Amino acid sequence: MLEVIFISSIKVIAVVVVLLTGCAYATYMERKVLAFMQHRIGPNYAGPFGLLQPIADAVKLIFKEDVVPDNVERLTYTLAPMISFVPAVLTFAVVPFSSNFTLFGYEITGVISDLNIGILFVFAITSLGVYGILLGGWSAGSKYSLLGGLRSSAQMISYELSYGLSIVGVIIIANTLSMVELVEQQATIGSWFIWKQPLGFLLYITCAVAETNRSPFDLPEAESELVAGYHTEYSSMRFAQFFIGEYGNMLAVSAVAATLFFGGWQGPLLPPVIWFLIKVFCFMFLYIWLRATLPRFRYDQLMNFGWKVLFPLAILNTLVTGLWVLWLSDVIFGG
Amino acid sequence: MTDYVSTLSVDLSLLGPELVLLVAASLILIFIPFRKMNYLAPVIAVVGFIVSFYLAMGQWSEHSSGFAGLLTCDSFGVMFKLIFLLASFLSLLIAHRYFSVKGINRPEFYALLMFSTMGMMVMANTVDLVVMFLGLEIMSIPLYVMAAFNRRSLESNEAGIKYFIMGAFASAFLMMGIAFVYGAAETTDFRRIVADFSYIVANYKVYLYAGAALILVGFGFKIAAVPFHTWVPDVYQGAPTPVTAFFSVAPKAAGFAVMLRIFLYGFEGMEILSDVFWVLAVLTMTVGNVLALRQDNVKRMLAYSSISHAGYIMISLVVGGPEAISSAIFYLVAYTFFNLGAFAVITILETRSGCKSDFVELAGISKANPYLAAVLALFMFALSGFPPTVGFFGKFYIFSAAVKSGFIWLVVIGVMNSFVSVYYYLRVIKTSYMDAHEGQPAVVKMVPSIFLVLVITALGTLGLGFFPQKLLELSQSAIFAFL
Amino acid sequence: MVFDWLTLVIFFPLVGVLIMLFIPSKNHDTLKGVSLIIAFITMLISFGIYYMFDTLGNGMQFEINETWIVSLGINYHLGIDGISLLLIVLTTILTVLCILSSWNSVTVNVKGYYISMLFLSTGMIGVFCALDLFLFYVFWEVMLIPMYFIIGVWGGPRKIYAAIKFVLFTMFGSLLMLVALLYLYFEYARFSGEYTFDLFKIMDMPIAYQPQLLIFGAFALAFAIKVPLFPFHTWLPDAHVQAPTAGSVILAGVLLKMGTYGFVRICLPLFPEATLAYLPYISILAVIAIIYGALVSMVQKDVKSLVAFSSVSHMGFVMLGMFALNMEGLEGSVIQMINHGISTGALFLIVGMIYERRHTRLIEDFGGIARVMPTFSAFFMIVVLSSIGLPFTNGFVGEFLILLGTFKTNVTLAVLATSGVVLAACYMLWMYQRVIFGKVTNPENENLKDLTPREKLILVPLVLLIFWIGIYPKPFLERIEPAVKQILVHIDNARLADNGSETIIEKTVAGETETVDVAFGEKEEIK
Amino acid sequence: MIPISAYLILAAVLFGIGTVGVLTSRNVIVIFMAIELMLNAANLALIAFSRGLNVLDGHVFVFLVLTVAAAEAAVGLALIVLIFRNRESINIDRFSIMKW
Amino acid sequence: MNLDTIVFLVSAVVAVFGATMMISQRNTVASVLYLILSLAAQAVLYIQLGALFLGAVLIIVYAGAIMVLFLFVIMLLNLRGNQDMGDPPGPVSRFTKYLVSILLVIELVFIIRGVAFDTDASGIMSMVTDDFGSVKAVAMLLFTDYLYPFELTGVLLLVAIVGAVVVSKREKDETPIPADQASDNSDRGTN
Repeated sequence: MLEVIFISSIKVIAVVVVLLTGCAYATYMERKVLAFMQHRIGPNYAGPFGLLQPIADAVKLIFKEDVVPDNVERLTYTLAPMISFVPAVLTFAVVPFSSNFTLFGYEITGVISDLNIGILFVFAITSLGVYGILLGGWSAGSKYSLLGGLRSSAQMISYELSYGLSIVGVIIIANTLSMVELVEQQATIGSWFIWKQPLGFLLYITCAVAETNRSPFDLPEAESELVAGYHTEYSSMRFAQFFIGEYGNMLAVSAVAATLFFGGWQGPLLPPVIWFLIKVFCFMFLYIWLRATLPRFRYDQLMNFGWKVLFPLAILNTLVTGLWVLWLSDVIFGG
Repeated sequence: MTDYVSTLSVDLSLLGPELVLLVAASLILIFIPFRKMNYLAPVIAVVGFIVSFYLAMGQWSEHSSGFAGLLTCDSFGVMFKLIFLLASFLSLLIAHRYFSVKGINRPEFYALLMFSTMGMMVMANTVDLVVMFLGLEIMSIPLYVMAAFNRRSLESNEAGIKYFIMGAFASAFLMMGIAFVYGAAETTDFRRIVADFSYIVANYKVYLYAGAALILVGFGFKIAAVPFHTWVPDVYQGAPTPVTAFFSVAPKAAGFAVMLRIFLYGFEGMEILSDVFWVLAVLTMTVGNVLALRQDNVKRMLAYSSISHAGYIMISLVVGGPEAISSAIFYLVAYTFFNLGAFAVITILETRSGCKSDFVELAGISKANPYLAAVLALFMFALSGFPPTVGFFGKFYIFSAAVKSGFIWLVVIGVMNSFVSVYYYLRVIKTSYMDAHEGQPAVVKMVPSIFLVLVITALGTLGLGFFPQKLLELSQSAIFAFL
Repeated sequence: MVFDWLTLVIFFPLVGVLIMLFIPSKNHDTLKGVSLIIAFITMLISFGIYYMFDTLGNGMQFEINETWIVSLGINYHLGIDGISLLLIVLTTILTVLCILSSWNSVTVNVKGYYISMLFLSTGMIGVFCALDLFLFYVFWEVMLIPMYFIIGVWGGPRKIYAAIKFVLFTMFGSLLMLVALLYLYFEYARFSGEYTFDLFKIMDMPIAYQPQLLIFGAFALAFAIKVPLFPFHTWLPDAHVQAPTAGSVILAGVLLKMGTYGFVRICLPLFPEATLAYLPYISILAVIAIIYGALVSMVQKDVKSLVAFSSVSHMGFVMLGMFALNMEGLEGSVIQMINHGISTGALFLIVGMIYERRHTRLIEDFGGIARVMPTFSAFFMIVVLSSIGLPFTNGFVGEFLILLGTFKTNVTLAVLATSGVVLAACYMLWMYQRVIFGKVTNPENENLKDLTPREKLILVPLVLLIFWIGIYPKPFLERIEPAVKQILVHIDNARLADNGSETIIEKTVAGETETVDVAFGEKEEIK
Repeated sequence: MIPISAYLILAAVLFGIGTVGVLTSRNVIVIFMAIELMLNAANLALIAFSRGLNVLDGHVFVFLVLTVAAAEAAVGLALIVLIFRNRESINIDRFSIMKW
Repeated sequence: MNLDTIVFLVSAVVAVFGATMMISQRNTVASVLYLILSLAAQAVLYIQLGALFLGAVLIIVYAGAIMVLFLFVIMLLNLRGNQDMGDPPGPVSRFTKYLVSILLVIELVFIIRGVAFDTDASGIMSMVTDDFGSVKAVAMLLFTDYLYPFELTGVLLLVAIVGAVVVSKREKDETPIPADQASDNSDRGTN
């Protein structure tokens, strides 16, 4: 019993550390990649190739003065950054990062917890992320924040439907909700669900970008209109928490995308964990690429796109998949 | 996998009337973006109601159930389907003119009306508590919106929110009650509850009784039984008048349909219920009547009067047995006619500018609109139970069922209440016929839709009063399900 | 298949209503004409029935029994005996006269008024014809509606109060009657297995003593309010005084009779034992009504309210005679119903005529009318004498028979009642003297015009009737007699049982008593 | 093992708190939330019963109730927004053009 | 005092605490947060009772959607801090309300206790199979026996959407309520 708890704790700590580092270096990656895309160099002072830049940023943020404006709602103002940060971390509780492996004689599973409703858990947790933004925007008592918060919550609620529906196709085909089982079903590249659910994947990735408030759907923090949106009034560590939350979320949805559509940690030659990280960072690259390429949507365009394009497509995808499975089963098993 | 397919094959013909309404409502919704075609909405609704009515009549002799027994199609349910359709149809006709005058003639209203009616049909056509609950919600949610339909009127807004809060509150009670019944009986299907009743009572009596009590509270709110009636006057006064007309009849009928099923079929074995209903019925009648006495607004007065009418119908819940059930059905049909008629008159009077249906505004209408005043008087006499209107016969039938079972004192209280009610109903007639008024009374423009409503309701009120035989037979055969 | 005369006479006025609905409300003359013609034809039909009526026939005549509401055993059962016959004829005559009398006095909402009048006459005739209790109740209630309008719309200054009071009082009683009626209905079903409201069938059922008392009470209350018997009379002065002339006439002439008719038709034959039990109290109340009504009349300043209170007194006579429960008393009682209808109706008409001229009814405003309006005074005189009960007028026949009947049963009451006659003479003549004789003190009275031909036409038939009944009452009495005998049979049976032994009733209906007790036991529990 | 009744008592307490909230609160939104709490108490009871009886019907009911709650929330909040726009208050006592 | 009991006690206390705080807060946003807390605790209890699927659904639907909607509305109305809540109600009406509610709780608790400790066979949790409360098992029921109510929920949601749109959608030609009417606070009608 104690052993199990100990191993689990170690796993949790490891995952959290990797995650936080991942977040930090995601920022570095973003700056670097963007710079290259724009024919700039990017951070290059701190350390070789600017590799220590994230650490320098962290130190700066930690030691900065924590400015709290006068007319904030104290409780929620304090809670909001944490709320936005925690779900991102929690998501990884059910994401399998590796196959089972043996370390120091202990058989260790490649996931913190294999819930049989894994995907539902992911959705339950990510759906809570909106609170951070909402409360942060509201409690700061600033117009920009409020508008940012409102926009982002409306956006997240709108896209959450399509987001959820987009993976239903995968679930129907896989006939399971467990993330581990999902990965196991995609042992070879040919069995990746991306081939069976191309539309589902496109929908998923589009919604994921919107869910994480990333460009081109980054209206809640549109600098040109709202200064910095919901975190306008935040500074120092609180700001950092929001920031980590955002990148954490990006990593989370990327991890889920990799798991659902690209076989998770499955891959030849390299250790599973590496495969997993490669896939995740491919998606991170995609995010940055999108940011560098696409202009920002207008708010009404965003809402229209969500409700009038993505949502019907998601329903259609579900319907077609369902019919397909039904029909197929009839054909194969003889009605 | 194949199992799913085989169990999915269900007989949709049992759902015919409901589906027609659903399709018609959806059609209306689809047409909304095409603004020029919005005038079609009432037409579609009318056609939908008529087709649905026709289909429902076809189900009369059909006694079957579908969807794993959750949908029951019996004459009792069909009877109520017809009542709901009639009430909705008439309300729709009433509404059209009023909404045009008030500038809120939006096609969504007709869709909501049809959805609500569909919910009622679902409620009445099942013996499963959970399905009843869902039907109730499908009925109620459009009602909340309809109450607030006049978005620019503060009264209407208030009516909407008050009705909503009370309705949701009642739903919570209902759901808790259903949970307890489920806990006691392991099912929410009344056929099974009835079959195992003695076993359940022997083992889980307390759960079952607590569940029944909570359900009673929930439906008490819905049918506005005292002491759960406090929302009624405000909602009735604030909501747009055609909506009030609808409220006062259809949801009430639906509530009674379900209560009759639950308490006279499902929980028939609970003796204590009779006593509880006895008290509730007396309270409902009396409080409704006494408070109605001192109202200055006709809509509000009619609100209280509808409470007291619920009290009369509750007598049948006290009494139980086939006579009482058929008398309740009869009364609900009758009530549909004369109450909707009364509201139709009030509605058309309200199309005069600045009219809020206060009593004083009725003064002099007998001069300007003699026929309207006469019809209003007819409905008032029916409400107060004067022969030869059907109002009298309905009360007579209910009271006779009660006397038959020996509830003489209940009947005495009932007739005394109906005696009290005479005072305020006659006040309407008094104001319209006898009170002096200043200046030239405004002549109300009659429109075909309201004219049709008035003709139907007046003929129903008088015709059924003279010749109730046919309806009696219908309502007596409608209780087949209980036997 | 016999021709259904009763249905015709009941519903013929409704034909008029239908016709009038299609006449524009501006055409006053057409409306009046149509309603008069319809009422007149109705009267002729009732005369026809009168002549076709078999004076020797026992039991109901012109009987019609059709099913109406099959499921509940409610029948459309009509039939008349002598008592009903006379009341129907009285009703139709008074309706015609009322329509005539309102010719000029009703100016607002003419259409509604005449529709109400015709509607009212349907209700009244219906009550007198109905032999099914449900039907009876329906007609009983229906007639409230037009009366409410007549008082409330075309009445005097306090019309609204009077109208609602009238309706509420009547409703109160009749609703209790409804409960009792339902009880009877189920009691009979338990007794015979058949569901019916038929008066004669229910009459055959023995009812246990205790419930009988209660049911009788409920019925009697309804009827007593209508009559009105002493403590329930307070609505009457208001209604009479505030109602328009025609309304008062109908009210006094016919509506009050519905109460007494109810006693005769339903209470006495249906609950003979209870009748005997209640007899002393009702008789005493009747005597109180006689004396109280007379005394109050004496101090009235308003002629109309004087006449109204005199009605209380006269109806007391009717009740007293009825509850003498013998041939003379009952016959007198029935005749007195007719008489009261005629003479009080005539009085109200006369008051109405003078009111139309002077727009006041206060006695002190008049005086010396005889000079200016001699014909009027003469008619007035005759009617006043008839009301007092002078020999050769109708009043005498009725009151004499009543007192005769009462003397046979209870001398004290009879003596007290006789004082009512004396008092009647006092207040009537005193009023007459103050109004008609003396000098013309009030200048406004000097230019009054005497009766117009129309008004004479109204009064002449009444005066003729006054003398006809007063001098030659045989045709009326011989029609009443068989009916009265029928009723007395029931009473006598009960009396025999009563005298034989207190317990006979219990024995004869032993089985029934038990079930009834059970029923009441349940009721007790519920309470 | 915890007896089922413990869960039921908890459900009853939550239901009661919800009732108190509805009856005493004057903030429409809080009243509404209290109603949601009552529905959830019913859900908890259903799930507890379902476990106690070892049948799954209760779970289906909870699923349905959640849908109902969502539907009610949508309409209810729309109504609250509507009345706030016109009245600038969410205090239920202020909604008294007509009296309660 | 095993793990199950501890989990239950903690969750129960948190649930009740959240609920109590929810109704006693003057700050609406705080109320929402406390309700979410209570719901989270209830979700734990669901899972403890074997309703894994519903626990997740509770969080997704309630915490993730419905309560967000609440917060959204509060923000939309910009209700910050103490709203105009008027004077506290009179002690009598307040007392009656509390009394009624507390009586209700006591009654329910007694009912449950009465039953539970009479017949412990039903009161104690029985062992359940592995897939009790799993998505598959619930879905099987939902799409076979309970297909009809499931379809009805579809209608219900459609109705709710239509209703919400009707209530909140401003017509193009809609005029605002005139100021004099909006301020009309006089009590009309009697009760």
